[in-house]
Amino acid sequence: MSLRIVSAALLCLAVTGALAWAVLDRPLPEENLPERVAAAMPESGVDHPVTAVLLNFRSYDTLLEIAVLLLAVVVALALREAQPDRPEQMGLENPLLRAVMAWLLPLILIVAGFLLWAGSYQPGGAFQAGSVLAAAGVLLRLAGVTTAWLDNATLMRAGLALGLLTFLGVGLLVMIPGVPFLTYPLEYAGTLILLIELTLTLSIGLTLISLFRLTPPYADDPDEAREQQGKTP
Amino acid sequence: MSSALVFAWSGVLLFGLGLFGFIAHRHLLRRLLAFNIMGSGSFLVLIGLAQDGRGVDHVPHAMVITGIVVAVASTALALVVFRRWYRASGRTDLPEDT
Amino acid sequence: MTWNALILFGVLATSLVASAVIFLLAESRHTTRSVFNLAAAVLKLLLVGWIVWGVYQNIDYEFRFTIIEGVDFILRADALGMMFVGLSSLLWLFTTIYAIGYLEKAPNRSRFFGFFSLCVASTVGIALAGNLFTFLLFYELLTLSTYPLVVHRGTRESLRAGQVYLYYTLGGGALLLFGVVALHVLVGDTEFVPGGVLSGLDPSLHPLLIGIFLMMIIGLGVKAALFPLHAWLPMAMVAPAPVSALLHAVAVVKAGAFGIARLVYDVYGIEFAFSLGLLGPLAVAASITIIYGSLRALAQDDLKKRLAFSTVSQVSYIILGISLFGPVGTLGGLVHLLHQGLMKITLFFCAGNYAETLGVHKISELDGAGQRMPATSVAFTLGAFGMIGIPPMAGFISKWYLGIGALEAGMNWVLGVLILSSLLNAAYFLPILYRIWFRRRERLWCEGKVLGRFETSGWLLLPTLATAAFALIAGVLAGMPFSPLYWADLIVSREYLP
Amino acid sequence: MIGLWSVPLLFALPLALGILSLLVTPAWRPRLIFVGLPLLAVASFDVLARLVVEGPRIYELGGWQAPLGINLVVDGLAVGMILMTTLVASLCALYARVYLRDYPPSSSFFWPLLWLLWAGMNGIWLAEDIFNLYVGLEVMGLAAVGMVALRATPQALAAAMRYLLAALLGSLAYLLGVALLYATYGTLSMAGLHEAAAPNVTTHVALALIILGLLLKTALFPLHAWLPPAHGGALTPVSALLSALVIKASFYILMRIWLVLGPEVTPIFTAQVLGVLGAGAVFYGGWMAWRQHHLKQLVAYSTVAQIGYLFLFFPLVTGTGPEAARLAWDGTLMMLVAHALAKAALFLSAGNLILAVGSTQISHLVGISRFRPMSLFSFGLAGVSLMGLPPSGGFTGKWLLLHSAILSGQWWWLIVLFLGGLLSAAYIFKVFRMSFREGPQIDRSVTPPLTLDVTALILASAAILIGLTAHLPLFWLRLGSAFGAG
Repeated sequence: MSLRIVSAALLCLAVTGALAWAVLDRPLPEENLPERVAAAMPESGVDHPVTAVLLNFRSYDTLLEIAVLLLAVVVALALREAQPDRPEQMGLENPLLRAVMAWLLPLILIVAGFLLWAGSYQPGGAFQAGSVLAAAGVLLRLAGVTTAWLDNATLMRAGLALGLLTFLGVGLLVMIPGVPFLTYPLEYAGTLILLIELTLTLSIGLTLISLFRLTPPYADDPDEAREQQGKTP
Repeated sequence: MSSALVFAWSGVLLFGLGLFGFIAHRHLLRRLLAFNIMGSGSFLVLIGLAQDGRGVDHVPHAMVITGIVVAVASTALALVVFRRWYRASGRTDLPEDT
Repeated sequence: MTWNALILFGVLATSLVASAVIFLLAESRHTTRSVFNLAAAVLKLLLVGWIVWGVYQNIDYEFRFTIIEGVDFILRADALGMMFVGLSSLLWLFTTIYAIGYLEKAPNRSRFFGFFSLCVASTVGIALAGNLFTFLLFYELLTLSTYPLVVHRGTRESLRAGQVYLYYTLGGGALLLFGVVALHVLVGDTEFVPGGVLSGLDPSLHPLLIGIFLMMIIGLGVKAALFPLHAWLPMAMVAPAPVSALLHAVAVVKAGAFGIARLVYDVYGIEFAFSLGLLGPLAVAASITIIYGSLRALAQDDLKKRLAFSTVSQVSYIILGISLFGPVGTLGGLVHLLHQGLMKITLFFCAGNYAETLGVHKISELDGAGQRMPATSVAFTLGAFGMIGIPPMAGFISKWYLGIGALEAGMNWVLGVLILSSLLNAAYFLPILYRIWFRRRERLWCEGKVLGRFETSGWLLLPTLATAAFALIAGVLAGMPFSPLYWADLIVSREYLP
Repeated sequence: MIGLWSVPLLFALPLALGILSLLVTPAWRPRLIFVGLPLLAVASFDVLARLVVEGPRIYELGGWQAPLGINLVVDGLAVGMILMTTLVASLCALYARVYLRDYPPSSSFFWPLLWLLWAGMNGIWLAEDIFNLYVGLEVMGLAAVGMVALRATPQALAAAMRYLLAALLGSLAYLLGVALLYATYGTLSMAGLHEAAAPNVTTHVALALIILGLLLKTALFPLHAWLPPAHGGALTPVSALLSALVIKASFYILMRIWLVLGPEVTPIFTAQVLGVLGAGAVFYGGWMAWRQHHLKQLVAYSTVAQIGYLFLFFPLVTGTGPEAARLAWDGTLMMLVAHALAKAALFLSAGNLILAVGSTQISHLVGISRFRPMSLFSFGLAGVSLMGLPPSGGFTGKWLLLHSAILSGQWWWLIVLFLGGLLSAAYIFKVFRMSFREGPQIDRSVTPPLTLDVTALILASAAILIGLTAHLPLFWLRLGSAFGAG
């Protein structure tokens, strides 16, 4: 065991110990936030508290979180253009997978739609639905199914941007009566949140699919990849 | 020992393990996995400590969802950079770390 | 903001603006640059004249704004400051003329003249600074703007000299900064007031004050080339002649000496400094420097090096005068600030003329230069006589008052220092004069460049003769109003009778 | 309510521009700055004007009061940082528009990254919620990593990867600290924490985690290893943005949290340790900067050194009198702003010099003062501020810190400020020495476009001017803080 491993282990033990102590010794908070959440629920426009926190009370966090997702795609796109890859040769030529996909795809879409819809009154929501959508996209890709709209760069980017743009647009539009950013009027709150969730689902799904598609194809032999690049490390 | 403590201590343990992996390993993929384990540990602490007998606190749930999305995005970005790096250099670790 | 404040700021602005414009002008636009530069110098001189008259009549000139809470940027014209401003703006004009001729056809002139003007702006700022903060600000700016001039030639040697210059001045500047901040913590914004601002402090703080004084003297002594902080000055001789003039007469060493004067008179107050027992050691340090500089000068064969060590020695006369507790000694020190400037710049101009026209850098090669370049040689002779202190040259006046001042202050040993140093001065100047006038040149002069209608270029000759004449007049007409002596007397009366 | 529109626009506008620049063609991406920069400038100045007239306020996003909702704090400190960001980022953007022309089209992804980075930074400056700060840190951090990776060379990818790992580790430590604080106090709002904070084990462990996480992101010695390759190797405008602004954000968070938790919770011992690490950074960074052979590496190590000065804030503000603490606050912020301006100027002018001689080696700058005086002049002005020589923001900051150190009787920090200044003079003049040397007298230098020189010069002049007019910005920065004038 090298010195580095030992010191890392000691460090981690110390951190874990300190954390365990901190957790054990924790005083209970005086502030009762759950109570406040419960009290504000009628004004939130949705029935499920997590969704209310995510898309109303702390919707600004969610807005920035979507920006983080978008960032990952932007970097992937930039690197893809800077380091062009070989033409795609992805996809397993497996008839069984294709056959299953035909059955699975509608099911996945229904599940995604349900998760989105369920979000307003029980666990679920845009991110969960978006992830399921993304899974469908990844499966399609693995099955070698190419669809025109997934390969259309412009359409793809528009889809990526849609969620964040809608979110921002709604946040700014509701300010017109003279209230702060992201203050939904009570009577429209439910609708607006649903609209945002819908577009977010689509964008999150597309984001995750893009991230999968934009990574360079697997090269068995890195030397070969280097030669192709004409670069040395 | 309350259930809150069990959750939180598990989280702490995961965080510690992840930290060890993050420091001890050189392979970038392992370090990313370790990072995700650390992340899960933090989320567990966040959720676990919120159950203090006054009912369910939903704010940490929302925070954890946000945290997960951020972690997913960071991991994805790291993977993108890592695979580009691997393609360009053929290495799975960073140059100065041998 | 009043007119007076604007005029005062104008004195600073003339050279600042000149500097900015010169930096922006293309390298090839020599005529525009020269015209602008000279116009700025003349304008500055006019403004200075105006203010000198005003200060004489006790008009208040002040320009201030707040930098941070409790710290103001203050420019103020008082008699002491105006003396220094007058000297540097007069010599700026002559040095500019000289430099235009000296650097004809040389590269990097835009950079040179830009930093040159900036240098003068900082000097004026130092002179007009109304508090320690403003003083420090311009003191450091002077360091920065001189560096490019010292390394101007870009040779290995000059880069090395520049580096040594930086080591000394930046280190000294940092010490000065500590002193200034420490005083600021003790008494708040330290404005310059005749009689000082520290005497009211609790006696338990006196050891601290002595420490601060020491630190600040080291900081200022670097620029004033006080032994053993002088090593940068002879090394900086690799710079072009106008830069040497600037370092030795117009700006840098004078800034150090002037700073010591400010520190003693207007921050600590001469009586308080005396009661702390600070003046005696200062006088000793100055005396050692005087003797040491002269001895080192004796050993140099390089003309500019000999002049440089002579400066080390001569500037300490000023410090010596400051440290003599009594009005007459002060008078001698202050008047020497002006006299030394006039005489030393003449000598450096002459050295530059010899080097440029005859290609002669060494004293041993100066044989018969008087016949080839009579006007320059007359100027050199006048300067050298002044340095030795032969009546009726300006240098005599300074030494006379210093001597009387020393007797008055009861420091008779200083008289010995003065006599010894005068003998040494004579020992290193007279052989040069002998070679110039009474030895014959064995070989032909290498007349590589024909510089003008006169013995050398008019650009070089005119300033040399003018400063020599001033050095003569300052001695002969010392009793007239507005002579250096007259003005120094005014300062003394204001500093000692607040 | 203060800046009803202008406050959210500060982050909404860059977000929107970030998305838009992704949608348009590469040729159009740079042109969006002609819409974005004026609008952002207007919003920033509007916020400042309202701050001065109406005083500091809280902005309740979604109309929900903290701790239920997320609030934004519009006080002097936040607004000061916003203005600094607007100035520096605008000039870097103008620079980049010209600079990136010579790079392949893939570099146009700089623009979406720039806007998102900007949004993240403005989000951080305004945040009043410690979890929101985490999300803001991630937006900014990932955008910064993306910018470092933009060149896609193996070196750039390795630097980005290293930076990313450091950033991720830092964020997680911060997040866990936030989790512990939330578990203890039941609130994420700084105002709430300020009320409730008490010295106990959990809080101290949380503070330690937050400090460690943020130190890693700020690259304080000895956690700085990721910084020089990332900042030194990136595209020039990226280096400028990262060194000038990005590392300030994590320091800013630390400063805020330190003051929020208050003197009862923040131990003097920790403060001294932070100060000692800062001193280590000043010495080590200065020494390493002096040893570099590549111009941008030198500048990057200079950042490592300059970060150290900022950390003198903690020992000078903790357990000292109100006057010393105020001076420490003033001095640190002056240092911070001056460094932002000067370092951006230094990187941009270093980029110009590199463009001019076609080499990153310092030894290839021989005689460049003759041919590219303007680039060198900006470099010099910025250098004056970094050396802490007057008249400059760096000097004024140093003066205030010295004053504070003497007043609080902590003379040992004087030595740091003293030697740090001399070290920075050593590495700055190393460049000058080379540029004044007269080499072969052929002008082989390339003239960079005027915009590049002018932007660098404006930033450098700003670093000088802020030192002369420090009175006003410092007064604004104090608005709404614990240090009076509110």
